[in-house]
Amino acid sequence: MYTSPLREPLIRGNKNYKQVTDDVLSPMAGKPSKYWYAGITLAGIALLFGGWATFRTVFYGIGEWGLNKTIGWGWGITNFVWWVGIGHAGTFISAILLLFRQKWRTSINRSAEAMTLIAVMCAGFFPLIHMGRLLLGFYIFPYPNTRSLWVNFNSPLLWDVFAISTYFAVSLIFWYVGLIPDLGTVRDRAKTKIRKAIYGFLSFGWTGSARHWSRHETVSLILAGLAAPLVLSVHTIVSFDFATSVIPGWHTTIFPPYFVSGAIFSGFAMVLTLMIVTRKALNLEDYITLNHIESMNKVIILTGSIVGIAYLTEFFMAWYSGVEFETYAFFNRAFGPYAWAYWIMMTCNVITPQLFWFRKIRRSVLLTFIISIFVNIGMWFERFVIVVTSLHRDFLPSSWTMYKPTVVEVGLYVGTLGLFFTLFLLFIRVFPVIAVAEVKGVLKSSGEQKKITDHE
Amino acid sequence: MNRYITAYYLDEEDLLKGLGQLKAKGLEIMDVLTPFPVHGVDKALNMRRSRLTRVAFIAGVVGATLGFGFQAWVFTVDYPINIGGKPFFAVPSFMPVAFELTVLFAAFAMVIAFFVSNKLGPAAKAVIHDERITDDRFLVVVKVGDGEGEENIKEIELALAEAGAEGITLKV
Amino acid sequence: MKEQYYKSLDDLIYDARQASSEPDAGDRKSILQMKQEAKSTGNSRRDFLKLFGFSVASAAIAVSCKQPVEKAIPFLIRPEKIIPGEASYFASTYFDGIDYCSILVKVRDGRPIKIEGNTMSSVTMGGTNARTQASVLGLYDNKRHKNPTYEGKKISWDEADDKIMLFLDEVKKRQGKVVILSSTIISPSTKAAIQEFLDAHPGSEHIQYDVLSASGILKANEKTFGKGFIPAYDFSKAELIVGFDADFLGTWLSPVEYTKQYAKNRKLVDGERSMSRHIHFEGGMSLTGSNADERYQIRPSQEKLVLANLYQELLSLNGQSGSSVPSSPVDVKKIAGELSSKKGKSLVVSGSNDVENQLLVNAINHLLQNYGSTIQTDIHLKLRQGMDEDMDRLVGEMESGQVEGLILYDVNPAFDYPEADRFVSALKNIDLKIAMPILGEETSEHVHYVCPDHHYLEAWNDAEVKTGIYSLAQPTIRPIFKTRAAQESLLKWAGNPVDYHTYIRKNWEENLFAGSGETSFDDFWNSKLHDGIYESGQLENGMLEFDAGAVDSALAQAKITSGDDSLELSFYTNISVGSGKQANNPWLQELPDPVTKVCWDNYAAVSPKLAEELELEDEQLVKINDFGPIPVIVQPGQEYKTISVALGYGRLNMGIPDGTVGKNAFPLIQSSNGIKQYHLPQVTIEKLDGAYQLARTQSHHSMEGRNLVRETTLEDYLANPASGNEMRETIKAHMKSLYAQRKFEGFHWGMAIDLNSCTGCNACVVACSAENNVPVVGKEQVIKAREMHWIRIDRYYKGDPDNPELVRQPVMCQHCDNAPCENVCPVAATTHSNEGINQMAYNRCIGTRYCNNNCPYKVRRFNFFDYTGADSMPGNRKDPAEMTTDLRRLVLNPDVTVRAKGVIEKCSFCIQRIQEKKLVAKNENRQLQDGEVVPACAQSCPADAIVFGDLNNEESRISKFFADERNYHLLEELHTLPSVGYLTKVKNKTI
Amino acid sequence: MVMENQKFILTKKLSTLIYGMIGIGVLSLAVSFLIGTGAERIAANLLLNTYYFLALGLIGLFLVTVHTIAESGWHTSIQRIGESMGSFIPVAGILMLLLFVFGGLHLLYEWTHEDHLDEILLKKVAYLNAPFFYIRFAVYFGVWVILAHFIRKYSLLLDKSGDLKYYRKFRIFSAVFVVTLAVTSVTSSWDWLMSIDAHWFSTLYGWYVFSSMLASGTAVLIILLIALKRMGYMGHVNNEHIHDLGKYLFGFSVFWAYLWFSQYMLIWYANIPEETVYFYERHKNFSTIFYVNLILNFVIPFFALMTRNSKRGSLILLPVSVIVFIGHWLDLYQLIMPGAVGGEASGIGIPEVGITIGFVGLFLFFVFRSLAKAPLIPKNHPFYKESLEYHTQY
Repeated sequence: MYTSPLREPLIRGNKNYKQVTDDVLSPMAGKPSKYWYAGITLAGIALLFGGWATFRTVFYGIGEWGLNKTIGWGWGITNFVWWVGIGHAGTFISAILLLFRQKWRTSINRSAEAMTLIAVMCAGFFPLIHMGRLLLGFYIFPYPNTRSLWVNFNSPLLWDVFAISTYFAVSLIFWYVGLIPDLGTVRDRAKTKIRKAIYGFLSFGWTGSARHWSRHETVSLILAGLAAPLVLSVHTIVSFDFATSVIPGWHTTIFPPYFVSGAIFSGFAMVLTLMIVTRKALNLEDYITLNHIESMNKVIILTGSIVGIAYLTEFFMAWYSGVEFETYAFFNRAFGPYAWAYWIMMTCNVITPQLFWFRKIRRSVLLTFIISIFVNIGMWFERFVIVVTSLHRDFLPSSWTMYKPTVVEVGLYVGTLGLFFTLFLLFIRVFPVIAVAEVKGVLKSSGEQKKITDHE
Repeated sequence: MNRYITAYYLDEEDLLKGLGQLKAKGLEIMDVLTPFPVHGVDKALNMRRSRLTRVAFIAGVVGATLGFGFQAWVFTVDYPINIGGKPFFAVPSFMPVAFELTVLFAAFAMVIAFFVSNKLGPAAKAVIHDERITDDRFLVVVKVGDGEGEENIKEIELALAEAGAEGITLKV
Repeated sequence: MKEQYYKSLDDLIYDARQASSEPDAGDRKSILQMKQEAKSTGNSRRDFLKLFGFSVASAAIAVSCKQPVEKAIPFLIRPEKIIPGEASYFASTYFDGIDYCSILVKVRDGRPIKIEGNTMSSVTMGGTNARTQASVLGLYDNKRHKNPTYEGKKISWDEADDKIMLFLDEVKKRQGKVVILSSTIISPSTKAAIQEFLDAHPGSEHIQYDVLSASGILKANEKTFGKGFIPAYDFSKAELIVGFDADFLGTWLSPVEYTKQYAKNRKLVDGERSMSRHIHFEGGMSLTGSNADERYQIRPSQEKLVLANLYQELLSLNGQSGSSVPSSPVDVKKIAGELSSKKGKSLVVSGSNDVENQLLVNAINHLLQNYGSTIQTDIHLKLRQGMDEDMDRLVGEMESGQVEGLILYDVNPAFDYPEADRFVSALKNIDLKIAMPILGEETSEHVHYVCPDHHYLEAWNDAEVKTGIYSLAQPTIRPIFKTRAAQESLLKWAGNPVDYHTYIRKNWEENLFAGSGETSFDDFWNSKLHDGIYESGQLENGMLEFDAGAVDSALAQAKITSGDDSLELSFYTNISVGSGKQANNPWLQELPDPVTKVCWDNYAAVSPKLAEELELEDEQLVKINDFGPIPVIVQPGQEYKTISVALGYGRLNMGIPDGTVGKNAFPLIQSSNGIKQYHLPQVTIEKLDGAYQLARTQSHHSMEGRNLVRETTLEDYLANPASGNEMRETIKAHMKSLYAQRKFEGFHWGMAIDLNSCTGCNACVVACSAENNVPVVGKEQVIKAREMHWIRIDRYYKGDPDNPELVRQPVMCQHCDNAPCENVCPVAATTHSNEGINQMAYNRCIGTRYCNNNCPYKVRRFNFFDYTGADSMPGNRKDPAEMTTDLRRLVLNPDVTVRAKGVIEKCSFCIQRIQEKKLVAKNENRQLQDGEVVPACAQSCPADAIVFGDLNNEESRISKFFADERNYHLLEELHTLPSVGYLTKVKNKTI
Repeated sequence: MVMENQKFILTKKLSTLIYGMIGIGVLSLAVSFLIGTGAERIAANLLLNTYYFLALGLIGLFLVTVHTIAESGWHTSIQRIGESMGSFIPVAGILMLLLFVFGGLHLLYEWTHEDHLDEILLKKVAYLNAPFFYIRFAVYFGVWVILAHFIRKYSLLLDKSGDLKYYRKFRIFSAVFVVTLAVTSVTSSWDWLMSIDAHWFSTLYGWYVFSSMLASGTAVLIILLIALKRMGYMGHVNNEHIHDLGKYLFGFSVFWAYLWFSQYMLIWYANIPEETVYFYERHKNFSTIFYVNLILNFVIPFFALMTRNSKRGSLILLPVSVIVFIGHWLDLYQLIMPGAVGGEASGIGIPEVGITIGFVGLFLFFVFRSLAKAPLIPKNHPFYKESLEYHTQY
């Protein structure tokens, strides 16, 4: 297929198919490095911290958190939305970029999807733990019971239950269906019997038959078609949690697309953070190239700018509405007691990503890494600003309060970070971090070797 | 007793060329095993477009109907409750869950159909003709019937060789 | 008949309306009918319960008192109507030495659980205050004395009596002096008992000691009328009220009575077009001052100057001339003019304990011809009879060894006597010291015998609060501990071992029956006991003559100076803790002050200007003279150089379990001419290092220009009844909904709050806590803004922080018909009833707090911890105020679920009361009457500010309130359609 | 057969048709006045059509620029159509300016009635006042026209010389245009459309209008492409390109429905009068259009374009595109009319149909004129060859 000379190769180093297989699968063989052990130890400690915080919350109650009569949601829901947002990149990359035929997605979709699944797990933890009566949490499911009670289908929180679980389930099967051929590759290259048996089981009997491939592609495509609106719907429904309310700063119609955009924004930032480390650690620089990083940075500018426009729109409308509560809520955001959080959010989310307009910065691994962390921080603060500053001063000044997290809340957050990194570190040990078959599929059209032959 | 003749290519472009030649000779190719999807193989093998999309569509319709219908039934028939003064038949409120169930049903039905139609699954056993299929080899499988004589087999092997295939082997 | 499932109680109990309109009503079984059938068929379980309920065994078991159950019915009166599971109400009297209230006691299964106002009393007229409401909790206080003791050791009553009587006999032989030191006694029978004791022990004396003294008034009246008494004030007759540091709506003399009277004259409903005008002078911001139409800030020491000026102005307006006085810090010319135009229709009162001040007040009232109209001298208020000098004299006598025996009855001078140390050391000179307290207190530590008295809910008693106005108190539970009525003890020691019940009966038969005109004493007694009150109509001996000469001569001697510029300390008591008597009552400790919104502590209130000068901020620790460290509250409206500190705090081991709440300011009180003065001039304040966290339920004090409390002036109101509420029409015109409004077929409950009546006294808050088992969460949780009150009184300052106006607004669940909270609950734990009530199903709640977030009124409360012990996990209870001990739990209302950890709760419009009254009406086969259902808050309100009823009934009072042009809904522009309405606040002021 | 230097020639027949349409428009306008149609209604119709066709122009240019910066290969082949659509932007600007200056502003916008502004509108005077309105108007059109000019200029220069330096300039201007449009499309929709219902506000409004125009613009692009193909041009465009445009139409229709639902559901749910008043009016007096809008713009394209084949040929795609084109005209109608004209005075009759036909003619006139000015195929575009070889498996 003809490719314009302007296009840069997506896979460097003049690879052939065998090399691709070896490069991607090699980290799975052999012993983990000491960095890996250090990482998983740190993550494990964080996880223990989270376990302790979970115990305190469940046993003693939500009073262990810094919430009060006015502020019913604090770090818990902030973290929930943050994690869900992060959990948007993977499916976005594999579904929407697939539909848009962006070939660069092939090198990163596998780990981005894994990251998505783990992030959604971390996210799902918070709505559970934030319940005052976690042990009765099953009330949320519409199951037949002796009281003939169902659930409230009007509640966005209930929609969340359906959205998050559907999202997790569909993302999981999407990820796994994509993984099956690669698991076949792992199986066929397994040295030990146990590995062969395990991967044989996991690979579901994959043979690489043309018929399988044909249906596999159809399934991938339709799943992408389903996952694309799904990924939009999830953060849309998360945004409904806030937007359906009457609370100034929460109730605003722009939330659905703006949340989705913010989610992709933060998701890409997290993918960048992880990938920049992973490509270095696993020697995958030929697969996750500067072009990949640049492409992701472009998505970051796009979504970051959309988020920025949404911030400004909200701010303008708060004034334009002529509604005193709205106007005050936004004035309070920018100049009230939590103004610092607002300006951190503004700086990290609106200003820093604009640096990516410069090609030099876009292609600088170090700067990208730093900015991606900034975006992660900024997006956390965005949720914090939305959740806390809207609640802490709403309609009746008599009830205005302040909120400060406790060590238990910090513990829960750190705990999910621990869970996230633990699972991610395990993932890179047991699964191929790059979609081998998909990369091979674009190797000819987008690999370096093709370029060379073309220009000869 | 089925017998197969397998031969492999090292490059998908050679494979496609070879398949073209074999097809021209009227050789019936049972299957082609590749490490990644090679476009054009489906045409060479005269494969039909997959009907998995229909499964997805039907399941999606079922999911949507079920999702919307269940909510409507609960709120209007089974146990109508005044919640915030909202109408019992609160269509906008039913949309999110109905949508999620549509996607859930469609996705799962299709993936299940995919596994079933491909006979893939946790317990499925793979017939591994060559372990390098999943790495860098493009394998062509030609089925040889019970009644086929050695001559025919030779002929097939020759045709394969002419089409540039390597490692031609007869498997039982 | 088709089998049907009941989805709610409403299905089961179809309401009385339908029943009465349907002919076949009798065919259906109501829950009550079924109940009665079960009764007649002799259900053994029910019988058991009945006995169990009657026996008060629960109470006895709970406190592990091994009293044998001797009687099936503990009530010593005719059991009128007792059904297990149904409450009985007994009329009684609350008097704690300071506050008086005629009450009804709600008794469930042998346990008094709630105090309600007695509407038959002409004094309190069904009103209560916070302390009265909270007093029921004192019954179940583990810090009560549980049996007589001798020097801390448990002894039996017989032993105590023997020893005490032995000693008393010896003293009697020597003609030694025994003193009974009590708080003011308003009980005629108790007085008789004391007299009997005094008669039996010649040379003995009875001294009344008031913590909060009114000696100034008594002395002044002695001078002007020749008799030391407190007259009957009638605020309802006063069109112009001028108050000087008299917190008559909160703590001064008879606040419930005065609030009733005051509120009556502030209402602009039912066609009323006029209201009283209230001008107030004070140093600190009091509850009363904050309700005034005009408020002037003066230092306590300036009061005399202002009064003298006012007097002079009035004299000159009257064409008389007086002596010249230094000019007043406040221009009183206008006020004098107003007053003189309201002769006989005005009232000037002062809370000062300075005789000269009170003389001036008397002179002013005399000049204004208020005696005989707003002030009656032929009816005396019997509260606060103590003379400070008597107490001082006693301490002197004790020190010099003249007193051999001291019986302390309902007093705690070791805590609240200014020179408590002196008193305690003087106690050492006494040979026999007996205390008859209810609760453990500081003084009993220093006595020989503690002979504990009954809690008032366990005891018989009577009271004459005002001349000719009697009330009775009857036991509503058998004594929980081995206590004995103090009167019985005294009578026994006087050699008349009679039970007090008999004694009262005899006393009434001899002294009151005659004038009643009834024929049978039993009938008389039973009817008075039923009513709780007896108003004989008898007066004191004629109107007393005002001696103007005495005033003039006294004033001629008075030193009236313009004073210096030094700081002054002003002492006050607040509506919750008061004098400190109920300091161990968690409901009261957690009750936010109506002005500062602080609870669980006292503090020094300073003016914003002073705070700026001294660089003080809220919670900064300071020292005032030697008093401190105490945290500061910067109080808008505080007089520049006045610092206010609440009394009644700092009791040892009272309050938070075994802790001390606040700082005791009593030792700072000084006397002038033998009379305690509740202010201290010339103090110094010193800023200390560090801060002290105060628990404050409201941290933002401005309305931010929002239309939350809508206000107008009387003038504007008369011109346009909707004034201040003009936006309502605009808002109503824009009320567009995207779906049809639901109709409520049967009842549609609603509540209206007249902001003009509400004084902010907080009685409703305690009443609600008692009725609905609202947990007490303790100081630490209040600091974290987690108080649980279902009703709160929002307070906002307006205008200049140095001299702000203050508005209040009681806020509870608004029961919105378009409730934002209901929509978002994922499990439908909060839904709307078919009677328009926003209901909360605790059992269904999983605690997402989403409803609370989406409530614009922030009235939902979350159980952050296991405050009640209802959680299934053991060992995680958080009960800093010890509200979940077995004893304290006896106060719980069994009709209201105790909420577990992790659920949301909120105002239910007292749905249990609605259901109860519906059942009653159904059972009597009649319609529910308007006004029959009264939620706890409305019942307790001394200002009748809360009206509750059926909005579907066009004739109901609530419908009339809702139709009033002053009516509006809080945040109505959100289209939440609240079922609670507010009537605009009208201030009688000229701008 | 690809004729790389093929140029579009406006035939006599076609130009007669276009002039006829313009004639119908002018005639309808005149008739509308004669039959006593309210001035508000005529002004509203003129606003509707100037805005609608302005937006089509902007979207045409937006599709060109956004694909340019996204380095999309396939779109290069149909780039000229989008560019030509952009040629209508200045025309719309002039028409709109005339409309506003000659009384339209006062007729359409309540906030211009400075003497009787209520409390809420008084708060907005800082933004909603005529001078500032015109300043913004000038800024929008100034920026759009200038950028459109340079984009077209470098596109043609690139085509002539094939010099990549023009390609880079083309890209830079494209990026600037996309960013500018992201802001101005939102604010201009507030100014011209949302401020008709001056009390009402919705933060999503700008994006909602944009999504509506995006779907409609895509539909018009498809219609023009198929029309050109039927006239014998654009031979290099195959089913794969059309398939992609079909997917766009499908996707944008779903996206529009998503935004519609988001905005409606949130307002319905919270039910706060300051917001519900908007839909209340539309429920009450425009209920048919309210539902027809959803059917035309979501239900029909969603189900019709769901299958692969429907997107790969003109058989279904063309009628659906026409429906979507009409649907979004109706969408705009129900954005404008309830506030500007009201339930009683509005309707769909001669003014609506006739004036719209006139605008279609006018729009086509400028598009075709622009198409005729340059070769239909940007053969020197660096991605052009990719576009030719373009095929996709899905």
